[in-house]
Amino acid sequence: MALLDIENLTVEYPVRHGIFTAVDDVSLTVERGEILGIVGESGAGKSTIGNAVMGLLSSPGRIAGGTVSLEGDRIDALNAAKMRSLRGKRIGMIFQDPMTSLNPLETIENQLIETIDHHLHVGTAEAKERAIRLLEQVGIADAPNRIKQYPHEFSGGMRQRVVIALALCAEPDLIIADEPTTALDVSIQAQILDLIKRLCREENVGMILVTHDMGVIAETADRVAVMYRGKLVELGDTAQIIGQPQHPYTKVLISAVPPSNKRIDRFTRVDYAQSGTPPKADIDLNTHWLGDGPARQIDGQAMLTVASLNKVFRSGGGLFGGKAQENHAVKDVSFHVKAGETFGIVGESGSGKSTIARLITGIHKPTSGEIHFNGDPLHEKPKTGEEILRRRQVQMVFQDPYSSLNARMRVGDIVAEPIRVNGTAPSTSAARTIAADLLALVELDADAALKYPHAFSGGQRQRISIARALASRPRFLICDEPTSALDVSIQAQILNLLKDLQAKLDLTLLFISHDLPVMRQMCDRIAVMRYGEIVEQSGGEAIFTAPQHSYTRSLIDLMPKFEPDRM
Amino acid sequence: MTRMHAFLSSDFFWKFKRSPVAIVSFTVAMILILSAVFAPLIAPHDPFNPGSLNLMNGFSKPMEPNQFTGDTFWLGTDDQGRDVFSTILYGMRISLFVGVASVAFALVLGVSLGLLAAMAGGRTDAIIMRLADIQLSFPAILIAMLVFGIAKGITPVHLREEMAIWVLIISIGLSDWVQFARVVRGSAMVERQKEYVEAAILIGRGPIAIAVRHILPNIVASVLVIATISLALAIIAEATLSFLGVGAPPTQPSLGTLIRIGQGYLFSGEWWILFFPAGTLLALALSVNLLGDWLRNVLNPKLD
Amino acid sequence: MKYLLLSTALTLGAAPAMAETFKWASTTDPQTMDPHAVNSAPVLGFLNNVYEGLVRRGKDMAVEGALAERWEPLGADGWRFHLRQGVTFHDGSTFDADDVLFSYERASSESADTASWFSPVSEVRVVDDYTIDFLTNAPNPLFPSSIANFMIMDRSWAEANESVVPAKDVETFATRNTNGTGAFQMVERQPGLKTVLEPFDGWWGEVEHNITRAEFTPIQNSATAVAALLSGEVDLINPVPIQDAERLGASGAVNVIRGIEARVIMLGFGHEADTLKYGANAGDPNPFRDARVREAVAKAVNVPAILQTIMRGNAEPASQLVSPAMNGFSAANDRRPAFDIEGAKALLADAGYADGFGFGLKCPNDRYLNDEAVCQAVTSMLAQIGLDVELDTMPVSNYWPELRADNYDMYLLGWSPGTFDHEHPVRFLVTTPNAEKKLGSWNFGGFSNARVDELLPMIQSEIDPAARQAMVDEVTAIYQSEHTYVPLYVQPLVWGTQANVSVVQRPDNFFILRWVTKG
Amino acid sequence: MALYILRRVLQSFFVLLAVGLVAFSMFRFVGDPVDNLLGQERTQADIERLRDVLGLNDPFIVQYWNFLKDAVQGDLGVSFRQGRPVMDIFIERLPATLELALISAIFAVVVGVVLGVYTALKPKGWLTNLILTVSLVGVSLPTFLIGILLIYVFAVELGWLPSFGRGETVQIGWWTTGLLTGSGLKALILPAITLGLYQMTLIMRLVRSEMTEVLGSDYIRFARARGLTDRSIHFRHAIKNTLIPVITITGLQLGSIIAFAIITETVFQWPGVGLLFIDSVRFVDIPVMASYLMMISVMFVAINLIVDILYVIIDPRLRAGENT
Repeated sequence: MALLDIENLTVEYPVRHGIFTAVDDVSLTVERGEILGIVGESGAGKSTIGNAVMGLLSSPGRIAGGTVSLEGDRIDALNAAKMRSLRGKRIGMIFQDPMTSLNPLETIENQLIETIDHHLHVGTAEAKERAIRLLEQVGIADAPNRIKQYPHEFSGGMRQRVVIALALCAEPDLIIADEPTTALDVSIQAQILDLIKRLCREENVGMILVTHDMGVIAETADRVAVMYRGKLVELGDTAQIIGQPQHPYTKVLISAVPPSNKRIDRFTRVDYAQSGTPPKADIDLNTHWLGDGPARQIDGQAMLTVASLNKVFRSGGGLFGGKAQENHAVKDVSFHVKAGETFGIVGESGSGKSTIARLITGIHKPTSGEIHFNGDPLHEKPKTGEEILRRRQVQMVFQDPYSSLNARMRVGDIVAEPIRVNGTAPSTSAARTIAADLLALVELDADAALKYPHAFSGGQRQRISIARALASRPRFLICDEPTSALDVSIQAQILNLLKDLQAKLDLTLLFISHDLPVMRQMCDRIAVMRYGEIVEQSGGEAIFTAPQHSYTRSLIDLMPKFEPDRM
Repeated sequence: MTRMHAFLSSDFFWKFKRSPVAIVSFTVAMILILSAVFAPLIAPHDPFNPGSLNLMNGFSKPMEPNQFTGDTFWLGTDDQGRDVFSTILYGMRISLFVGVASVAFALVLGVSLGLLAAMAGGRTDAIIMRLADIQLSFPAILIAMLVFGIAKGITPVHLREEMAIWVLIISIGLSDWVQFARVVRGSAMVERQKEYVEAAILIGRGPIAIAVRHILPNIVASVLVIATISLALAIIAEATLSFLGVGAPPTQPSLGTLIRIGQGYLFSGEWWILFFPAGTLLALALSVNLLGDWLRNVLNPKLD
Repeated sequence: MKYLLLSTALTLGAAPAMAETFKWASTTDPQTMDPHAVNSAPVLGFLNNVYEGLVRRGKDMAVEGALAERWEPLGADGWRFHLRQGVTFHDGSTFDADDVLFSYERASSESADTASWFSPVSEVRVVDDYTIDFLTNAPNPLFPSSIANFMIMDRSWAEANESVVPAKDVETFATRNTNGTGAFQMVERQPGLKTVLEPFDGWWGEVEHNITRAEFTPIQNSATAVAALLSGEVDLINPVPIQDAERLGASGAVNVIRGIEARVIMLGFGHEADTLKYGANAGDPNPFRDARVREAVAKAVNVPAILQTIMRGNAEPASQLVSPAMNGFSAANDRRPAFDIEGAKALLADAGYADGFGFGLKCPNDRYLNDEAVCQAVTSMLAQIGLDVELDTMPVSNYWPELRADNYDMYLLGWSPGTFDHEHPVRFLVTTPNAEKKLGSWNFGGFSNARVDELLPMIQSEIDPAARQAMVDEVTAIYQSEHTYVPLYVQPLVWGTQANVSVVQRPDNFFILRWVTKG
Repeated sequence: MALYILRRVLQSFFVLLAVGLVAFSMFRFVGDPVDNLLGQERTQADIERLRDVLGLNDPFIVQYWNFLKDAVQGDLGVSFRQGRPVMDIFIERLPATLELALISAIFAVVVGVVLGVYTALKPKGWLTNLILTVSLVGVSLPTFLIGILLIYVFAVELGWLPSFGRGETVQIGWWTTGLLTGSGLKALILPAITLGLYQMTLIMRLVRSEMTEVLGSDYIRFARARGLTDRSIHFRHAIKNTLIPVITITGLQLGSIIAFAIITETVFQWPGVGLLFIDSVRFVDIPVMASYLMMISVMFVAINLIVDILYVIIDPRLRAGENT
């Protein structure tokens, strides 16, 4: 008999226009000591399954059909009290974001002891013993002292360990981990995944690992359930799913994941999600508006040069002074980008890679150092009108497709704004037609121009964002984590689009990301950053094949391996 | 599709249709506001025209003929023989005008200062916020009284009658701009960090254009909610000031002045002189408050 | 500022006043206990129970002996007072002529508010311990009655407590402590909250009251006072808001005592002003210089209507600047212009204002009973004859400065003669303003009539009542025909008491404890 | 921390100066005190002399300066009206106001928090909607009107409670309290409610929105996922996190309670400093007005400061913040 047995589970959310079926007739089982990965893109309903099992469906969601059984006993219809006695005691849960999962006002000790004592009734003293042991178990050094601390005194990774400890408090039989590592850096992610795996084996508990990250699945799960729009499209062993996917969606999914072990020039068959064929716009640069403007550069020449760049942020201080804190975000960074190439900057959060982008675009002013773009000193104030216009050739595609578009402007206006502001089009109507062309160029329907951003998905928004960048007729395009907020299939489309545009428009790209496999697919040359410094830079493949710096090496080792051809 | 159609199919309108509270309070507010605006057409008498008053009509009971003149008034008359119903309509006009104008004043002042603080930052920000502190370290009602005192003092003697209302507006507005400034500053700070602002900078938008064209539209929800709630507050503040004797002149009474006059007769049997204006004030403020409350829930902006 | 203080009502759960304790409430707290520091009705009225003068006013306002048993004129030179013997102050020290001399010095000192009472006095001479002479510059028949509120203080006590001179800018011992010869002595004083009096056993007079303890509480808000009265928390309130008087009287639980106050409410004009200052015609020549216009105003104001509604029939119309209860009331001129719109319009037409004109009326809103309402009523009544009035009402503390600065075209004024004699308003309101002679100091409009100026000194020094009255009648006739002021009505006096309380109400609105009986 | 407090005090000092300046520049327009001090037989000469004595002929800057000079020595001057040191008068009147403010603050906080928590925990219940709607009535009427109506109902119609005053008070040193006598307590009820109602509503709504937000937070969901009881989740984890932001607003509200006491005290004839202030405005008693305004802003500033400090003490994150 399976530890967890889900049969024909259907979860529904009544919404304004009828009923939304989040989970549609899903059946699956979890055995003790087994890790079942549930993978899928946003809106696939993977998290909903976990919440349904826990009885924590956010209102107005409800289980509309099917059964959930824990070791044979049905738990989908239990009353609140019974369900509560189950939570934590028999089913533990791990949330995505460790920063917000802990009560900031209670010490770790209190939160652990409360949970332990609540379930095991062992008394405070005993509970504290166990608490400390748990912390040690999840790999927190100096547990007896650290237990007295508050959550904010722990780093993200450490917090996630505490969260796991809390989930394990009452020695549950089943653990549901909902994107447990998504909020963490690669290096931490690896450690947490190892921890989860180990605990699973040692304690012989069953686990549902919900994630969108195929790499994580490949590394951790025994079996994989692939979800698409609430339906379970394929269920099988990890090797099989990744090696020989059967369902077309799975195939698309797999093919969309950037392989960590080799470079492919293009992602194939990423159109499962799309309905119909997008408008293919071919623009003749010799005749089109997009074509004119300042003359192009000969490829291979250095287009952007950054010399011993420094940036120090000061925070605090006010009208009456007060102590200001300093943060040296960028330390003595130098590199150059050749015309026509794609230069990558990779690094973990807080490594300063995004700051560099904002220094180049002039959103931040450098503390010291020089930035030259086609000879213009970007670190100084522009002197002439032409120089200002030349600087517009540096444009940017942002990370968050939701905050990077002004929600109160129509898409058409968003794209046309640069044209109007810079007066590069003869008339407003002309600007509007150009905007339409650009939208078509990024494969959006013609009526998109009239809609507001909220009408679009993340991927489409990213396309709009690109179109807006193009509206300034850029030569140099900075892509700051352009796909980290997107699902893999969408990511593949965007990456393809970028490659196409680069070829078509002869763009030079500065590609910033934390995602090594993606970097491998995109970049000709890569710089690795840590704590604001560039530790290593060399040809794209070289970084992966022959990493020089120890930090680079550890990154390469720790990144989740996703190698379909090896399976 | 037309804007109207867009609005009718919007979630906003959908939620509105499903909220009896919203519908009722909106209707009540509208009826009151319209009847105030069109008071001259609706009101049977013109209480602001002294010539039309007959003192002997004073203290007529509602719906009963006056013992001397035999005239009958729906809601009775006050001590001056003014038809209470008409006076309420005209009074509500003044209350609303004062309320709306002072909120508008506070809004313009607060929003611009708030935006300025958020965009400029540094010393400018610090100074503006200190200013707000000073303002806050002093109860609104006292501020209003102070300003009223000063303004009444510095306005040329022969202009006072006309000035009274404007002085009222400014004094209420001045005591109210801070919360606009604070909220706008707060939200603007948040918006300013968003990437669409960086994009705007990148394409060469100046700070003012960014503040007005990009940030402002995105924080309009908070402003709207505060404005609604402040409207109710302003109307009440006007009443309180009138009660303290620094409100609208008795010859052109606002609801507040009417209540102030009426409360003198609460125990002498002429209850209607107090209760009808008070009821109107309650209906007005309450419906506006309920609307604001509903807006807050629907638009759910982050008010500090 | 009546409306500053809010109407409230009947309160229960408060312990009913004990039989022998008498509690009363009035709107204003006497701002000081010093009988010479402030010359205001609340202070003098209250202190009349604690301090005594040489003379005092009886239930009928007639002047009678107090600390002086009798007095006679020293020909034309002044007055001699024979003091009562065996009188002691509350602290036990005995009263004699020296105390009177001291009190005179104190009350006429520069920092004393009562100095003006003694402007006619040239010298005060102590004859013996119980005889004292007040010498006057000119014959002064009214002198004794004019010092009815001149209260005698003990020299030794004042000197011992460094209160030799009254003061406003600092607190002296006498500001919060008393030592009089009156029927009651002060045992507790919480300024603004509570003042407690107890009968003075050593009092020389005959005790008519049956009170063992009296508590005074200021309740600014008269309607709150009504509540307190109804709930039995207090035995007497002054005033009862006139709009509440009717119901109170009807309730039966309490008595409403109505009377006529000495105060006459009137409209005043800018007689000297060349131009109007307010309203539609600001800057145009001042029509009120024309007596016909002033008369038109007099005819256009429907006084009976005001008394009927705003005053609820509690007040009497006034024909002149004093009420009939006052000495020197001119019965010969007891006629006021009848309400006559057409007549008023005709007068305006004569004066060349057939289409009326616009001007400004200044009015206090916390000084007289329903003053603001009255002004509004006047505004609408004048509108009937085409006068477009711009009414500006304000607290009295803004009002007097405005009047002194001549910021008005027309204004409302109430006058209560301190001496209860017709001469008083004539001196202050009608004679040509003259600073050093201290004449016409409230004649804001600057009305000037040679004959009146001529008559005033004669009136002041005329001994023969008939001759004097004749002159007063003449003055009255003059200011009536000139319509110097438009007298409207005599302000009513409305007190409320518990049914079992009997009190005496005098037109000066003083509340005299020693006439109170309870139960 | 010390530096922070120092900075705040410095700022507060400027606030005070500003307030005082505004106040004094305004007094000229309130009216002329001398007419209230002199009887009707006063002459122009008397008026001038008194104006001199009271220093009213000096430019307001000078008056302000003199006031400050004495104020720093603890001398607030002598009331024009009562001819007594303002300090003494305040000491007599302050207890009444502070007791009233305290009681209504307690009322506002206790009821506000309780209702706020309830409405947050039962967002759908009919009682919640009732509470929310009715509470709006409290902020839709001017305080003075609420006062009148309460008096009308509970004092006039029902006759349960006194309509004005403090009832019997007991003297404890210089402090007079109404808290120790039956009539004193009864007399407190209506004014306290009138004064506290507005703040109560604000606090309630604030608590509600904060609590709702907290209840939606991850750590509450995680607490549920750990199977903790609702009681522990609501009253141990949620409330604490809710109250932190509430403290700031509440603190400021306490300040405005004392300020708004002006109106309530006027309505209920409550013998506190608020009533004193209104009287002083009426009689243009400049020393009293100035001192009152100063006192009010000192209180505000002090409360703000205390609140900020409290804030740091309660929230471990901030505590850490100022250590590092």
